[in-house]
Parts: sequence; C-alpha cells; structure tokens
Amino acid sequence: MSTQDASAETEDAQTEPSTGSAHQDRRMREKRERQAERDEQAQADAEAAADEEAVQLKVFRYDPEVEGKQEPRFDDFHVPFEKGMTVLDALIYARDHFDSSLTFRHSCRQAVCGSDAFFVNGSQRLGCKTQLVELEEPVRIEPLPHQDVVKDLVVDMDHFYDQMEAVEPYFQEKEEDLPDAEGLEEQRQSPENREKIKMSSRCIWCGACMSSCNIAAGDNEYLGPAAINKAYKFAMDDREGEDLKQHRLNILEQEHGVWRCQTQFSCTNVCPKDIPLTEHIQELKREAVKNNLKFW
Amino acid sequence: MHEHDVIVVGAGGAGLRAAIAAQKAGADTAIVTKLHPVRSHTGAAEGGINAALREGDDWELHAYDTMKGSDYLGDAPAIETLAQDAPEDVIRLEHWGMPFSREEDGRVSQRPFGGLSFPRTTYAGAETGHHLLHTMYEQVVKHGVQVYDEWFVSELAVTDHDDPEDRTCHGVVGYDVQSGEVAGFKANQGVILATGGPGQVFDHTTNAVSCTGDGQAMAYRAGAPLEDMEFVQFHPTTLPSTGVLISEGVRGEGGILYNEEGERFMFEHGYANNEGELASRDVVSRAELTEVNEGRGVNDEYVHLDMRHLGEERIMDRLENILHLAEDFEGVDGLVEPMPVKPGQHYEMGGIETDENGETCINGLYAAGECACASVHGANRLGGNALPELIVFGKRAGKHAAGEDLGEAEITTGRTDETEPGEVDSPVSLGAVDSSDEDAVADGGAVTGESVVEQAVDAQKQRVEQLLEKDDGVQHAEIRERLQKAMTENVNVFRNEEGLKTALREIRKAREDYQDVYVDDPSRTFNTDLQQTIETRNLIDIAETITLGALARDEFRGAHWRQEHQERKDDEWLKHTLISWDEGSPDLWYKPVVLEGENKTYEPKERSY
Amino acid sequence: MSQSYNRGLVEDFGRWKEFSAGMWAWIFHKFTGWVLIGYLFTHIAVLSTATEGAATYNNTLGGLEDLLIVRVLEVGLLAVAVFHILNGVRLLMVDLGVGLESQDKSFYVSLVVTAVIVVASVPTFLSGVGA
Amino acid sequence: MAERYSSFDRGGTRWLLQRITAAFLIVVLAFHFFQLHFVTHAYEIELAGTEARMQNPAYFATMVLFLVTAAFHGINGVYNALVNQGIEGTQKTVVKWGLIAAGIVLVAQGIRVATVMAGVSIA
Ligand SMILES: Cc1cc2nc3c(=O)[nH]c(=O)nc-3n(C[C@H](O)[C@H](O)[C@H](O)COP(=O)(O)OP(=O)(O)OC[C@H]3O[C@@H](n4cnc5c(N)ncnc54)[C@H](O)[C@@H]3O)c2cc1C
Ligand code: HEM
Ligand code: SF4
Ligand code: F3S
Ligand code: FES
Repeated sequence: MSTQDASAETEDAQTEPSTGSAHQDRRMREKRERQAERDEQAQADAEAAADEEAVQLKVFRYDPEVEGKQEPRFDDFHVPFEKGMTVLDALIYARDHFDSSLTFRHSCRQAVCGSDAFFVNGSQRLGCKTQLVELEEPVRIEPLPHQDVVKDLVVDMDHFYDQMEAVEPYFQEKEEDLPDAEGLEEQRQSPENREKIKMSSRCIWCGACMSSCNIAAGDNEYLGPAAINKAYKFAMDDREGEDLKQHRLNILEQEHGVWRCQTQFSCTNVCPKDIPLTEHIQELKREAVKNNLKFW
Repeated sequence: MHEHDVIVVGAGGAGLRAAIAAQKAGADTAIVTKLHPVRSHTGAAEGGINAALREGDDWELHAYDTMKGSDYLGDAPAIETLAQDAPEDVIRLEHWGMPFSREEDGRVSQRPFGGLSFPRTTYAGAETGHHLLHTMYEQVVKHGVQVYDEWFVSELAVTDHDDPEDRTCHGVVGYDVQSGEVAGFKANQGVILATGGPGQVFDHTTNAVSCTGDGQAMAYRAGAPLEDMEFVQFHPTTLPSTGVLISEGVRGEGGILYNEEGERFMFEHGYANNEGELASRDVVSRAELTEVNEGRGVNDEYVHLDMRHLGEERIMDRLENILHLAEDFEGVDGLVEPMPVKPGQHYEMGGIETDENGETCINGLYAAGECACASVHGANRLGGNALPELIVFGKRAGKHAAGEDLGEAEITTGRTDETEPGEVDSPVSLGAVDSSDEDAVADGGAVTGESVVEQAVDAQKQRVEQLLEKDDGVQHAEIRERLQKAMTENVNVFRNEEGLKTALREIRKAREDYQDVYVDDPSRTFNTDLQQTIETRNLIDIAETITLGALARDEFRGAHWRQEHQERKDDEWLKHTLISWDEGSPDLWYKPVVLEGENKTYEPKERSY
Repeated sequence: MSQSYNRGLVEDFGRWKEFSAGMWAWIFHKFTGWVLIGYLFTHIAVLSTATEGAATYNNTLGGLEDLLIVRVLEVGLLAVAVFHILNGVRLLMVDLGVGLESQDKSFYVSLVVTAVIVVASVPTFLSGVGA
Repeated sequence: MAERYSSFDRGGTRWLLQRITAAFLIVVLAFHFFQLHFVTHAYEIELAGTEARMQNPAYFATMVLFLVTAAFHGINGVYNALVNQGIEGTQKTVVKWGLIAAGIVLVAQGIRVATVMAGVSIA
C-alpha cells in the first residue's frame, strides 16, 4: 500500500540531500546505534518517572530519511504530569528530555499562531489549548489526517495555504484611489456589521477544520471550511460594497466552493476558535441563491 | 542563489509592512521567514495600537507621553516620527480591511491605556495584533510579494571591512527547514531585519518560542551595535503558570489589582496615587513583586486582577478573549473569580541601532520592529506603542530600502565624535570563546556582492555540517534552560550587582558548554533540533548584552532598577548604551540621547503617575 | 521539495469511530438516498406490469406481497424512507440556518423517531402475509 | 490561483431545486406511504383500486408530479454524490448524461404506466 510508495520514494530521497556522501551514511548508522542505547536510557528514566504521576503519550513518528522511521510507528513517552499541563507542554517535555528529534510545529503557546493542530485521541485539537486532564490515557498524538506528513507531527500545509489564498482574501480597494497622507479618512462601519464578521475574523489558519472535513479529504479542490469562512469575512463586510460582494459570491459559487459542503459539522466541532463554520457556509449558500434569483 | 531587490527577514507586523512598502515603491521584494507569516508573534498582541486620531488629541501629546514614558531615554526625532505617522498608517490599515472595534457612529474605537494622557489606543477586540498581522499578510498576498516561509536565516552576508560603517550587507544566508538546503539570498538594494524580540532569553515570558532574538544577534555579529539592551519590559499581568499575557486592556477598562489581603495596593500602598493600576508597566510590575516579597502575595507568588465588576456584557464585548485565555491556560473563569497574575518578560526596548529611517550603520542593512531600536521606547515602552512602531518604521525602512527619499535622518548611527567609550567590570571574560569560527563577517577579500553571499553560504554549510557531524556532547536544551533560569533569577525586575555578575558567569559557562554542543537528530528534513541549537547561540549573545548593559548602568531608569542605585542620574546617564561585537568581544560605548524635537526640547521631568 | 509520506488508506483505517454525529448523518443520508432512488426504479418497473393487463398486475403485486422477504424489505424501505425524510427535514433546517447548535441532537432525534415509527408499523406491514 | 475555480457550473440552482423538491416530497411521500400501506394495505392492492384512484385527475397529477420531483431529486442527488466523490472530465460527462437518460426513461415509463392506470388507452 502507500507505505511501500513511501519507502520507494525515500530511496532517492536519501541520496539527494547527502549527495552520496559515505560520511553521512556512517553517521546515520552510528546515530542509530546510539539511538538504541538512549532509547533504553529514556525508557529507564521514564519508568522511574512513572512512579510519580506520569502521562503516557503515544506519538506518531516518521522521517523519510532516517532508517527505522521510514516506516511510520508510534513511540511511547512517559511524561511527569504537572497541574495545568497541555498536550504541547508534554510534547516539549518529551522532546527536551527524551528525544530531541521529536518534531512538531509550535510557537506562541497561547492559541494564536495556529501552528500546533494535531490529531489527538481521534480529534483535531490545538496542542497548546488542550489540557491533558481532559484526555483519556494513553494520549495518542498524530499529525493532522488528510495531509501529507513531512516528519513526525509536521504536515505539509501548502495546499491549505493555497486554498486560503484562492478566495482573494484582501480588500480590493485600489491603492491609487486612496489619498496619500492628509485627507485619508477612516471608513465608517456600524458596530453591528463589525459584530457580524467578528467570529469569522478569528481564524488562526490552523487547518484543523480542513483536516476534519470528509469532503475536503475526498476533493482536493474543495475550498474547505477555513477558506470559505475567510471569504465570508470579506463578503459580509459592508465596507467593500455591493459589486465586490457579487464578485466574492461568484468565487464561492464555483463548483468546488460552497456547494461542496455537505453540512457534516465536523469543522465546526473542531475549530479551536469556536467559529460557527457550517453556519457561515450555509449563510453563503443562501446568499448565493438569493443573488442568482435576483439575476433571473 | 535567490536574488531580489529587497530582502525582508521576518514576517511579523514590521516585516510585512516593510515588504508592502518596498514592493509598492517598485522594488522586487521577498520575505524570508522562519515561520509562516501568520504564525508570527505579532498575532499575540491584544490591547491595541496608539494613534492620535481624534479631536482633542494630537501627535504632540502622543510624543510627549511617549517621551515621558521612556523616562527621557527615547530619541525625540524617532518618537515624533512615530506620533506623526501613526494616525495615517492606522487609518491605512483600516482601509486595508482591518476589523477595528467600532463606536456607535461607525468610527474606530479607542480606549485608555497606561501612561497615556488621552484614550488613543485603537483596538480590534482584545486581539488587535491578530487582526493587524492577518490584514497585512492579506496585502502581501495581494501585492504578490514572494514569501519564503519556513526558511531560517542564520547569518548576514556582509563585507569584511575593519570598520563596521564601511561594511555593506549584500544579503542573507537561509536554511530551508523543510529540506535542509542552505541557500543564499542576494539583496540588490537592502536587507531589512524584522525578526522580533528575544523574549526566550528569560523563562517566564509572554513571547513565543520563536522569539529568540536571531536578527539582533546576527546584526550584532555582523558589526551593527545593539542599543539599550538592558531595558527589558516586564509586563505586570501574565498568568503565573505559562506566562500568557492578560492584556493591559483589562486595567484600561477598569480592572483592579488586589493583594492577598484584598487591598487595592496600587493606591493603598502608595505606588501610584494618581493612576493606580494604569501607571506605567515598570511601576506596576515592581509594585506587584514588592507585594509578593513583603509577604502579601497570593500563594507567595502572584496577585489578583479582578474584572468581575465590569459586568458580563462589557467583558464579552471588549475583553472576550481574556476570558478564554484565563480559562484555557490557567483554568480560571474571569467572570466569577479574580485572575492570578504576576510580572513576566514582555518586551525588549533595546535592539539594533537604527535611525528614524530604519537604517543601521552598515550600508544596506535595515532593522524595524521589536528587533530594532530607533529609539522610540527608551527606558520603558508604553502599552500600545509597539504596534504603531511596527507599521511606521516598517514602512519607512521598506521605502528607504527601495530607494525612496525620506530626507536626511536626524539620528546618527555608528560611532561619531559625540560617542564616548564605556567600561564595565566583568567577573569573567566576555564574547567568543574561540573567535576563529565565530566571526560572521566574510573574509578573504570578497568584492562583488555575489561572492560575499557565496562565502557566507559556504561558511554556513560548514557550520551546519559540523553541528550535524558531532556525535556527542551537550544538547542545546540543557544550555538554554540553564541560561533562561539564570537570567530570570538575576536580571529580572529587581537587579543588583552581585546578581548581574552571577548572570555573567552563567552566560560564560553557557558559551563554554556551547563549544561542545551537538545535534542529535541526523535528519535533514525539518530538523528543529538543529534550528534550535543555532537559536540558542543567539540567545547567549543577547543575554550577554542585556546583562552587560545592566551592570554598566548604575542608575534606576524606566524598566531598569538597580538596588544600589535608587535614583535616575540625568547628569551622567542621559545616554544610550551601545555594545558592538568587536572581533568576537563585546565593546561598550555610549551616545547621547536626542531630546531636541521639531518644535521643542523635552526637559527631563520626574516620572510620577 | 521534501519527500512526504502520504498516509493514503492507512489514513482512513479505523477512523470510523472518530466520526461525529454530523458525519454519520451524512453517511446515512447518502445511503438512504441511494436506496430510495434504487427503489423508485424498481417500483416503476413493477408497476409497469399494469400495461400488461389487470391479471398480471394483480398477480405480480399479490405474489410479491405474499413473500415474507418482500414484507421485511418493505419495513426496511420504510425505515430508510422515514430516516431520509426526518434527516432531510433536519438538513433543510440547517440550510435555513435554524438550530445549528443542536444539529447533533436533531440527528439523534431522527434516529429515535425513525426507530419508533418503524417498530410501530411492523404489525401493519407484516399483517396478512400469505393471506 | 483563483483561476483554478473557474468552472462555470455554479451549483446554486440545482442546490435550490434539491431543497424545494425535498420539501415537496416530504408531503407527497408521507401521503403515498400512508395511502398504500395504512389506508389500503399493500396486499390488498388490485389494479381496479389503483385505476379508481388514478381516474381522479388531482390524484393523477399529484402522482405524476411526485414521480418527476422524486426522479429529479434522486438523480440529482446521485449525481452530486458522485461529483463529491471526485469524478471528473469525461467520466463526469458520461455519468451526467447517463443519469439524465435514466431519469428520462424512468419518468417516461412512469407516465406511460400512470396513463394506462388512468384508463387512457395507449396506442
Ligand atoms: C502577548 C503580547 C501582547 C502584546 N500586546 C501589544 C499591544 O497590545 N500593543 C502593542 O503595541 N504591542 C504589543 N505587544 C508588542 C508587540 O506585539 C511586539 O513587539 C511586536 O509584535 C513585534 O513585532 P515584530 O514584527 O517586530 O516581530 P514578530 O511579530 O515577533 O515577528 C518576527 C518575525 O521574524 C521571523 N524570524 C525571526 N527569526 C528569524 C530568522 N532567524 N530567520 C527568518 N525569520 C525569522 C519570524 O518568523 C517572524 O515572522 C505585545 C507583545 C506580546 C508578546
Ligand atoms: C420525502 C422527503 C425527502 C426529503 C426531505 C429529502 C431530502 C433530501 C435532501 C435535503 C438531500 C440533499 C442532501 C445534500 O445534498 O446535502 C437529499 C439527497 C438525496 N435524496 Fe432525498 N429527500 C426526500 C425524498 C427522497 C426520495 C423519494 C428519494 C428517491 C427517489 C430521494 C433520494 C435522494 C438521493 C439519492 C439523495 C442524494 C444522497 C447523497 O448525497 O448521496 N430522496 N434528500
Ligand atoms: S476556521 Fe478554525 S479550525 Fe479552521 S483554520 Fe481557522 S481557526 Fe483553524
Ligand atoms: S466538515 Fe465539511 S462538509 Fe461542510 S460543514 Fe464542515 S465543511
Ligand atoms: S502554539 Fe501557537 S497555536 Fe498552539
């Protein structure tokens, strides 16, 4: 199955970056040997730690270059538990104390950068925003489903970014029309209209929703809930005016736009920013229909 | 090798703004960033962005407040530029679609913030930075700026002239995190560093894991001096367990601080009889720690910030995300109980020395945002003044690099006849342990820009190879942890000579250990182990400059408090600390503060709130 | 650029239990929809015997109705149709943006109501087999 | 990048029709089931009865409309499902016309049967 493809792929992968150096091979081999020793050590540490309160993590491991990791596997880590510990804290602990090659994206630790969406115990969640106490043990951590894995918990986000950028996510106003310095006046927007786009503007591009949607998984061209939500923000913002709203609805009405959504709601369920994605998508469908009726 | 007119390193608020400005000015611009732009830490900013937009307010008031807040260590030309440009730039953001909060009449909302004489902090909920970052990224997409994301910039490609002011920056060396490829980025017109703050020097910080001061360290090693690094802002309200920030907006809206005895200590213990909770950040941070040190802290660790009296409606309207933060990261419901808070590292006032056009003393090298020091914030930054700094100076740096004429800068960079040498009594030797491999400046007499970049690339390849090749030794995580602990213990809100010296010893030890560092992960694919190892080196350099500056400055000014020196010494210390990396060893010198503004000269006054 | 490991089928393996209410509703709705259109074709085919005259028609229908299996299938058809209708109503509500927060509850309600109706109709459907 | 979505099939109309037919079907299908399983039990059905019902023009019209909407709804549903499954290009065209043909046959045959039942002789 696909595992075979992967190992076939890695054949040339190995030679590519190392440009065939014998040195790297040796180094890899040695590293592997020492790795084994360290694994034992880590295991011993972990067992010692297990006497205290420890949480068991099962973490997905894969590296196209490193032998033993080319075939995906799950590694166990026993991390000493502290009050208030999040999944991300536990991963950081495991990386810093047991295996520095454990790889995952993270940055802000406060649910704003959107780097650390993982598949935790069967659901897409932000590592930094998920308390360990809320999870059943062992805590199984995998990369986001339906995306290519680059290494361990890191997935390729390029497709997600492409979709986000495909909805023309920017104000279209022509810069030339703006007076340069003085005389640049703010546009008015009613508090109600700002309230309307409030939730949609909270998206942190974590990709959890896209990964949870079956439709997006089956249809690579489907814009996906996050991108549609992004477009919603612009379509609903009164500052842009009717013509542009038309234009935006046209983009959304494409075959792989809003009509693809089958109201599965899993996007809404997993969104860490509690954005009512399905609701926004449905509202856009109705807008699109209304819009078409107007033109009939 | 990639080639563009302008290369912007970093894609936070400053980097994005610079890139937009440069691209619009006609330069072929590219952004190289170790995180995808929307992951940048600007997204974490909550409270708002200062700009004098309304009747009754004007830029001069904004400038005055900023100067006072800076404890007279800001340079007037930079401060006035900030105050003058901010209104237009904020309105431009509005035109780009940034969803600011709105008043009934449809205009953007503003709120009071600490140290401001007018409620001029313009905000978008309690997630201003998030909207600012995303709005600008949208413009970057619109203008077709090329973005190299998840490319880690590790070194600048600078010529090897003896005097840094003769050097020219021709580009940068990047490391593709995804594939492990090392490549050069040649900049025909200029390199703009916008790499953000170095918060990870401390272990309790509001900054992201990626805030490792890379740009500052790179520029420093390339010869650009770091200015006023000892001025580190500690934010008074961060959650004790994670360092997650509770915005000043809470106090702006009327939140109150209580100690364990339920006293409103800002007033009852006389820390700030007029402004109370809204006094400047340094004042509030010290007040909290004093309360804790004197035994009136909750659990001997923190104090309480209470916003319950504001009512659910107001809280939901303006501070909703604070509720989520307290809930998710501390397990506290801000609607039913007060939130625990303590001071945490928040902002580095110092940075790469630049003028008000963002230019450093090295030709073709610019810096903007938190990594730069123009100096707007002096000894203490006012809340809501960093975001306007990003857009104002980001824009200026971008335009200037693209060749637009912004007029002669009034602030000087590099050594002039006004500078004076400094001296500091360090208990250990400073700087590089073994200078041979530490010199970032290309040598070997490379002449063309291309060869300078190529040389830097080769050097970097070697370094990566070395790190990967080494099979045992110390791992960076260990070094980093010890360094952060030492910094938080000794170079925190309260500083004294002994502590600072202890810190210098620890930093030395870290440097020595770093000689023996190795990267365990042999893979070229997404090797974060390698990346963090390189970052740790930068943290060490930055920690040293902070501590060194703090030890040298024997006065109490702004955020810099010294136990032995409890007053501000204007006669001696109205000057900026500068530290240059002189062939591997830090060289300390000073330059005077510029207090002459456009229309007036700012007279240092006592700073009381 | 980098080589990535496409998890392909491994991906979906064992993921069913991780489905949420909305996803199950989608799957059931799909399934029932297909059954219904399939039935519509058969139904018309069976009814076409009317063109051959009353005897054929009556015999065919009567004959079919005599078979227990057909009766059981009819109960199944009822179940399928009722669920499709109820969930269809649920979906129409979702389309109109009504009660989105309780979309999972309305799915469970559809299931329960379907079960109740089906059980209640069994006597009617099975009465007179072979009569 | 937006060009990638420049296909002209804007599903809006069919989406709306799918909902409208659904709403109509709720009523008729319920009626149909009730009529033929509860009022008249299925095993009692004889052509005579059917003919009697069909002779009523309103019933006849309802049934024909029932057939047409159900056919549209079902076939459009199947088509959507297949498209969602990711069929493209020729495959999609084939499926589309195949389904349309099947739908036409279904409706034609249905109407023919209904007219027979209504007692109109067919040539
Ligand atoms: C929690 C919090 C709240 C705040 N609230 C406010 C507020 O309300 N108002 C206010 O005015 N200010 C606020 N600030 C301060 C302000 O947000 C920051 O100073 C500002 O966002 C820094 O922006 P920047 O563009 O300089 O850097 P950042 O946004 O940190 O961006 C740095 C960029 O550089 C890139 N980078 C770094 N190193 C490298 C490298 N080696 N190679 C390539 N790329 C690199 C990163 O990928 C990133 O894109 C707050 C700060 C924090 C932490
Ligand atoms: C009686 C009331 C009915 C209601 C309320 C109803 C409702 C719906 C709705 C709303 C959908 C669209 C689902 C979506 O696109 O997200 C749908 C799909 C469908 N319906 Fe119905 N329907 C009814 C009757 C029927 C009948 C009689 C048939 C058979 C002829 C049928 C066959 C289908 C099919 C095949 C689908 C496509 C399923 C899929 O997505 O795979 N439906 N129905
Ligand atoms: S919509 Fe929600 S789940 Fe999707 S990317 Fe945005 S924040 Fe993440
Ligand atoms: S999960 Fe997918 S189907 Fe629609 S409701 Fe969400 S986008
Ligand atoms: S680390 Fe930034 S969202 Fe979790």
